[in-house]
Amino acid sequence: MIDIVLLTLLVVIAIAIIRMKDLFAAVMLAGIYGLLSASFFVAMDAVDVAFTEAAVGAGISTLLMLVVITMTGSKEKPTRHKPFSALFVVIITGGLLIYGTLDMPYFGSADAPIHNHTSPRYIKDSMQEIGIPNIVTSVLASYRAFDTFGEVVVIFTAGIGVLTLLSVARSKENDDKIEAINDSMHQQHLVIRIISKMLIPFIFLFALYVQFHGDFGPGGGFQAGVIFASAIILYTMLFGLSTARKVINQTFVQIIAALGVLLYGSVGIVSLMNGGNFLDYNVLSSNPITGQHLGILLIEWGVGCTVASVMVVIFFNFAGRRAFQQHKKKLQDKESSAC
Amino acid sequence: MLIAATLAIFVAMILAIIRGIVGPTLYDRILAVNMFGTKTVLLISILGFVMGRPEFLDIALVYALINFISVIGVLRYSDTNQFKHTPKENESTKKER
Amino acid sequence: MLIGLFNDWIVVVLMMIGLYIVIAHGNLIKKLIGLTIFQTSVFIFYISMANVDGGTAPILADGINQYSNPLPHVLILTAIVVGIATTALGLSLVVRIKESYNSIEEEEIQQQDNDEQQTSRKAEEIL
Amino acid sequence: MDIVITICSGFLLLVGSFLCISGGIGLLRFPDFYTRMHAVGVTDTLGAGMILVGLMILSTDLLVFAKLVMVLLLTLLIGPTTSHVLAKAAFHNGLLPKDSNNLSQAKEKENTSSIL
Repeated sequence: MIDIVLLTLLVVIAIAIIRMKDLFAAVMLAGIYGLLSASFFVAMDAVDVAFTEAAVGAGISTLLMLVVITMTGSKEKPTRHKPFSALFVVIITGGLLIYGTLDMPYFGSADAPIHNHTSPRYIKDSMQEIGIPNIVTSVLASYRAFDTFGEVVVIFTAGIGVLTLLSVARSKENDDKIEAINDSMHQQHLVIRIISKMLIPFIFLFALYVQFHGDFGPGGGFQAGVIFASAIILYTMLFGLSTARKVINQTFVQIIAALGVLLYGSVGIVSLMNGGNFLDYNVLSSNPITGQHLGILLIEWGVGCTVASVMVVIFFNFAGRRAFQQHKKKLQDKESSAC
Repeated sequence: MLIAATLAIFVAMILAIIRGIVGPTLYDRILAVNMFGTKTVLLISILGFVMGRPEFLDIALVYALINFISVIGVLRYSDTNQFKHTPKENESTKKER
Repeated sequence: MLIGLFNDWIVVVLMMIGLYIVIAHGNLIKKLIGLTIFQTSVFIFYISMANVDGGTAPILADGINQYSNPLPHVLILTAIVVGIATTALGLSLVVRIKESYNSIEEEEIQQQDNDEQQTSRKAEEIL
Repeated sequence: MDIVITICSGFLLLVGSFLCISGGIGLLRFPDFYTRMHAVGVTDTLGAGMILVGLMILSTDLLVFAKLVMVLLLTLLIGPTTSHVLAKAAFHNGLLPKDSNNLSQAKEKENTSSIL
């Protein structure tokens, strides 16, 4: 019942996003959309997924889009041609897909094919084989560890891509001027600054809790990384980019991102050396269960480090590009007024 | 009672969504998003009790934190001129003196 | 019994809304928002497939026999984080496009490209 | 004892739900941003607090109780802060209340006096 209400609200918001011409409003509705879909995941018992979507869909992606909108302008120009062909394509595809759903097993039926192949084994045997109550973590970090390794590498690559596209060469003088622009903001906002100063250590602590409690409840490296990064992002937004860069050196963060992937991969190499398969943790220790615990702990650390530092690098580069553009614009204005 | 509270939160959510879609100014929308976030925190907390496994309240905590961060972010990036009024005021007070 | 397929239909509707935004809107950021909606519809599809009647979250506890399917949860958990990473990459491309074309509308960018081609062709003819 | 717990939590939950709905109606029906903000800012914190305390009474596990206390503390900290920041940002950005004749006149007077 709850899921039907949530899904209907999702459709309403999606339709409203189509109609919105103001991109700010569209991004804000997208934030509500993320919150709603995360509540849907909770209603569907997918607590780990809801955890991730809450931090990512409503937090970081909204922020990134907002930063970009401040650089590109927030008004969408109306398209000149009528979108009938697009509507035609969409309706045909949608009709075919709905025809396809008629063969699907009904929602929640326990004898659907998806529940009969590998998952019963995970549910039944994971406690004996891995020794961790959270099945999602044991599948993510042990049974399908190679898959997760691929995902971590994808995130790392995306971080490198953003770095290549947006990084600004910084000279010392340049830096000071950019700093001046940044620090003019929020100097007067005493209340948020104090409240955030109180909250930021708490967020770090909570991220560590999520990192280590991931074996017993919802959580793990991905979620902890995103939460950790969001604390740093909050600091950056309040105290200016250059202050944040002084506190957290960007080169250091980049090295941490690479080290996380390295840690993950080397756990695999060590298990190869000990005579097992790649990322087979049973051979890491004399007792298979202890080996599994050790392996999962290590690779969760790797994932957490990589995700947190890639998110921080992405945000730093977007904000840095924005400050760079503002600086350039100011210089141009000065030149034109001098003329 | 839990069901009644869930329904009430849904109603409040729908009202917030309407304000978020209609909202004439930007600040109305931010307000709607903020209220929606609080309501989501409550919904998650209550859902845990309704479904009989209330130990997953970590998610509600994350929601509360992320909601705060995103509202601050929206205010920080919503308008670039937004915080430049205060220095002007300072200047005028200085002139007065 | 119709309600049994409701989730799938909503997924199709959301997916088509995302596709429509990607096809019909010229603004690049709007296209990325559409892509996000499309992505989320796939997440919803997987997660609602994983649900079992009377099941609870796949975290083992005493006295519970029926759990939801954990495998789709794993796939989607990683997909969400990868999704934000790729969205960030797309957004950084948008920033660079804005810098070099001074516009993020698809039509204007194409217009500028065509103009440039024509001028270069004319220059070649003159040579 | 059970009956007392049920009645107490039920009462708190009901009051909290009432506050939530009234805040929503206020958000929808009030004429301008500042009044809407008043409606939401007041009812959001109080309603959330009521519902969370109601859930606390229901909880049997100590860990659940502790987490609920943390959520409550966070909402108590964050709700008023965001309201304050929002109102300040809107006012600085030149958004005036709907019935703002008196206020804008007052502002003008202030400006002229400061120029003088």
